[in-house]
Amino acid sequence: MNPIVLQILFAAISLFVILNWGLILGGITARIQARVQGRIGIPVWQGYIDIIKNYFQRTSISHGIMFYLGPIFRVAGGVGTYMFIPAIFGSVLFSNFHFAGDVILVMYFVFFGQLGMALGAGESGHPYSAIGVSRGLAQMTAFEVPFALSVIALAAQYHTLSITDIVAAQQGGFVHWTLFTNPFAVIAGVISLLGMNMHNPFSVVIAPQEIPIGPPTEYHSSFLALLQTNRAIFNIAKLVLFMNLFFGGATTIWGMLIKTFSLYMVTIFVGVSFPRFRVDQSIRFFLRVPTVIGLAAVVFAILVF
Amino acid sequence: MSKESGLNGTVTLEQSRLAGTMQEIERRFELTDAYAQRDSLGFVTVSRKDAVPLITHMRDYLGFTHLVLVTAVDVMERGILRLVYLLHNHGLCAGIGIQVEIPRGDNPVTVSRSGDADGSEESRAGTRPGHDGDTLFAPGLASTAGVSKPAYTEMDSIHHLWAQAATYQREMKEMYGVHFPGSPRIDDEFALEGWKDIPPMRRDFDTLAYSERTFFPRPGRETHDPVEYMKQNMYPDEPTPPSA
Amino acid sequence: MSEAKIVRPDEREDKVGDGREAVGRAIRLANLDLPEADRELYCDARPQAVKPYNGILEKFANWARANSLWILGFGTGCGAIELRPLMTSRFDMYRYGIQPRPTPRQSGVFIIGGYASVKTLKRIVRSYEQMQNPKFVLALGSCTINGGMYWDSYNTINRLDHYIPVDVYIAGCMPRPEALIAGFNKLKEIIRAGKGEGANKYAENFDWYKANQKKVIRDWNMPDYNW
Amino acid sequence: MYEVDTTIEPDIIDPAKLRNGEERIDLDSEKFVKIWQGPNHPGVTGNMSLELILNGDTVVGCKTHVGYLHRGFEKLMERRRYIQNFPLVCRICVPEPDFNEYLYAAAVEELAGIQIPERAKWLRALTLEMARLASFLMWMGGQAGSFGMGTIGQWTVTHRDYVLDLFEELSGGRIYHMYIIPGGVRADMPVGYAERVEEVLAKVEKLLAEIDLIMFNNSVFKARSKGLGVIPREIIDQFGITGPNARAAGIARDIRKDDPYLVYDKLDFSIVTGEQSDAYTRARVRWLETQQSVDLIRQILAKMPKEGEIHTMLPNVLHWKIPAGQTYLRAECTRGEYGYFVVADGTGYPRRVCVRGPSYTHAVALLERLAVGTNISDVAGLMVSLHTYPPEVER
Repeated sequence: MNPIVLQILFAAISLFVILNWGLILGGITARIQARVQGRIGIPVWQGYIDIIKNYFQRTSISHGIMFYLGPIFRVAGGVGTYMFIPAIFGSVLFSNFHFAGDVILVMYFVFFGQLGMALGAGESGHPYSAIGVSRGLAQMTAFEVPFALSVIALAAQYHTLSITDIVAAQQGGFVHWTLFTNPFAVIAGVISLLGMNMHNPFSVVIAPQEIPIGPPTEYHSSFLALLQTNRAIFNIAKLVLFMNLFFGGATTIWGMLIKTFSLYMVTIFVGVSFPRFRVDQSIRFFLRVPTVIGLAAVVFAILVF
Repeated sequence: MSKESGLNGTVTLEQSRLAGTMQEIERRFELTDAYAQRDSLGFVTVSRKDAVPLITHMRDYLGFTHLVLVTAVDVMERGILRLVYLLHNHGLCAGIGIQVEIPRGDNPVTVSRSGDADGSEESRAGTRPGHDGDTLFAPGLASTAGVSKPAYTEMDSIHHLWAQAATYQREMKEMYGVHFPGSPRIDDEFALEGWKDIPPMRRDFDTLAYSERTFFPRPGRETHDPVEYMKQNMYPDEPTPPSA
Repeated sequence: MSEAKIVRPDEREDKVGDGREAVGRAIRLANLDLPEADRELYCDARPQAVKPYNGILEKFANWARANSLWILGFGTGCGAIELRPLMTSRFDMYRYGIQPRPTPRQSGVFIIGGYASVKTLKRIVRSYEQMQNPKFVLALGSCTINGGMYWDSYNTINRLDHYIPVDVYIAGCMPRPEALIAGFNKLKEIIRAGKGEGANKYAENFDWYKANQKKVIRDWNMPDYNW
Repeated sequence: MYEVDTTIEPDIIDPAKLRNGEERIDLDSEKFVKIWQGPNHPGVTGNMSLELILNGDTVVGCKTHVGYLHRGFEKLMERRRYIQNFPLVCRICVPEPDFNEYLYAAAVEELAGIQIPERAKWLRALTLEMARLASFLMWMGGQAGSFGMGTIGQWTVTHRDYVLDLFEELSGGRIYHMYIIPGGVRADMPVGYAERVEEVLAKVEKLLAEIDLIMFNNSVFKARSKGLGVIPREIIDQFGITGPNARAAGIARDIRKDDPYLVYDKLDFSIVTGEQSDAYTRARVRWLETQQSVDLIRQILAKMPKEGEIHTMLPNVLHWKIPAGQTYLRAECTRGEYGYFVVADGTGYPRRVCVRGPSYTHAVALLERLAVGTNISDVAGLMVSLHTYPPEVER
């Protein structure tokens, strides 16, 4: 078979696996969150039912072409992020379309979806959407700073912009993980992951109380189902990226599942125990301590490696 | 001094905590009636023109700084509306209800736009930007700006004394048809929307008839007069018991 | 369209009393007199009944709908107070697949929490119309059935099903969370049986519902159908 | 006369210009956005709506719209006999209906000259304190939830449910108890009730300690609530502010202490006050009052006479005519001064019943004043921190 066709087939399979893992992880973490709150929580498979139901809604309202394109961009962002990250080191099936400069492309894709969403949500004309979009973009710009700094630190440390090479450099026992070789970069990166995941305390963008519910206010039916599908993929794509950059990647599927799960638990534990920042407060937060830590990581990487 | 003692209470005004206050206001204002309901509550009746000066005096000089409520009692049989301003003195821990009787007004009169009627500096200053809605929130405002609701009678506003008085006055305009010229947002709807009937709290408004006329009563609901129904079911043979 | 006649639902059989002739008159859509340019601001599209899918596909869809009930977070009356225990750990409705959503666009179940005053009814109608088909209505408390405590009040409606289609009534004042869960289970049964067609019923009897709503809501300053 | 607020610091326009009138809030200038928060909004307590004018993220104009819950109570009460009204009054305020029951019953008793037995007084005080506890627990969840801390809400509402179970055991009703009736109370305490109350109180105390740890010591909660919605001391009387909202400003006023009703003069407690008068202080005052309420329930159970009548014999209530007169009675509910003004005209029906809920001023005049100048994200938190409850406003 033509190698590129085979690669596309493999990428599709890995995307399917990731989608399912994303939905199940959502269910599992919701149940863990519920345990903290003293509840039983949703069934693990609730995510599937919600998506099916939303695809089966009989009517949907359009607000113009951009409104359609918003979720499409979002999905393109989510799928694109994942497509360029090698999910499992050394596996042909899960290597996706990795190439020499993929970390830069992935950084772009992480934010692409939000921009597309902003256009679509703006088109809906709902003031809550507009407020949510402005909050989302402002906060996004803020958490991009520490994230970019930690990626720069990694590039300086490993002298590469390829995720595969970064993972390769971390092989051979956990002491080689970035977590131990450059802890500053990991701290800055994980804090910006909290912002990226939009859980508390950085959830003001989609908060129900402080103007419900941000950008997706007007999205419903199959639009919403598309966004939910994307959420499952994108969540895992981000986790896989961070796993690759900071926690030594994964060589088996089980390693990948365990590492992404543990990484997501950080977000969940912070999420259940904090209220949320206002958007100006979260911007101030990201531009202070995490940025300084990110700078320290860059300096550390340049000096040490 | 006490012209009429409390109907149930054994306390007279002289014995109550309000004795000093009553002496003071009796010296300055003409009270048509004054009595103590209990040790810490008294009621006085004044004429309409004395009402706002008396309230202002009590607030500024006698320490009655807390406006508890403003309400109206419809005394239809005498053709009056009795407005009750309940003030409270935190120091004495006692309250006085100031009653003002104003004509009930049986036919609605269209009053001029509030603010124009009494556009004095005082009433303007009592409002603040963004709250005298019609001047500041110019377009697209969800209020009935420019359309004045019919009023039956009129009373002087006290919105400049307490902030919440404006809300009470809005409510009374809607529920009793009492207009308070100059009170902020007096023409805005308070609780009702698009009300076309006579103000609902007036005694001549029949809420049951209105409900039956407007809404769709579910068939099968029975209503009994409790007195007759109980008698029928529990002691049909006995004579009607005497009232308590 | 201006000559729309009133269609009465077949199950309506109660005799019309004195005040109710208004129901019989034809209604006009509000933007008919507007110039062409303004008309789009004031949409006059009528809701359309959507035919269900065929056979097993609709059954599968109904299964999904029944297990993913998103309720609109609109506490319209005092019944909303029992939604909080229902949402929280004591009764935990999440385990039945019931979740609150803050916007009407995304929600499929509307819980009318008890009495609906006229002012709230207007918002109920708007929110209901913004929800997407299929949508279900759960009415709490005696007040939505026949007025309950407020049967003679001048500002609360007596029968909710004259204004929007109701799938399940939960009686009581106020219904306990357990009663609400029972109501939800009943609703799930209805949906699984394919009988939760409130939105289509609303579309088919649109004129009747509109006439009833307009009889009560006096300052009708909104489009006839607020999708 | 209240001052034009000089605290407005809008984002885009020059605040000085707004203050001296050069800049007007004109929506056509495209510098402002008008949004409605409510009635269909999770960030609004109850069913009311706020019409907000925004400049950037700052609220520059706020109008409240109430009336979504208007049922015409006061009209309905005029058409019902005195005894028929007693199941109706509790529906005015859902989170703590007992204050309505107590005040209505007490007003009728005062007008009719009825003395109630000693034990009924203690039972009434017990239900009032339990209602306070339930209401505060619910409020605490709401305050945390309005800042996005759902966990606290899950815990407190569940603990409130335990209190509701106690109510159910005592009166048969979870939400509406209809327990306090003119002449006394409806039923006596079941056997072993005090122990079960104590069990719930122990749970609540444990919860309160946890809330102290994760809510009041949480840096994000502090960042959100400190400095939010400061009520200046000088406007307390101007706006008729009562209850914890006034006490958080350092004004020690509590009707239970100043004008003791029922058995509060026999109980040992002090008035909780705060200093900063912001949302954090108000939350803290309410937290302390919740603890106080737990303590008061214990005191009541300990000091209550063990035996005795719980209800005075009334005449046939359907033929009961109350002599003409009028009275105003007040009690300290969780939000402030709750009052009933009852006018009797000598017939079997009340002439006028006017309910004074503390939210009447907190939710309208005060909220309109405090919302101006705050960030739009904080409006929900501000509204909850004033502990407003719309049905008291419109009845």
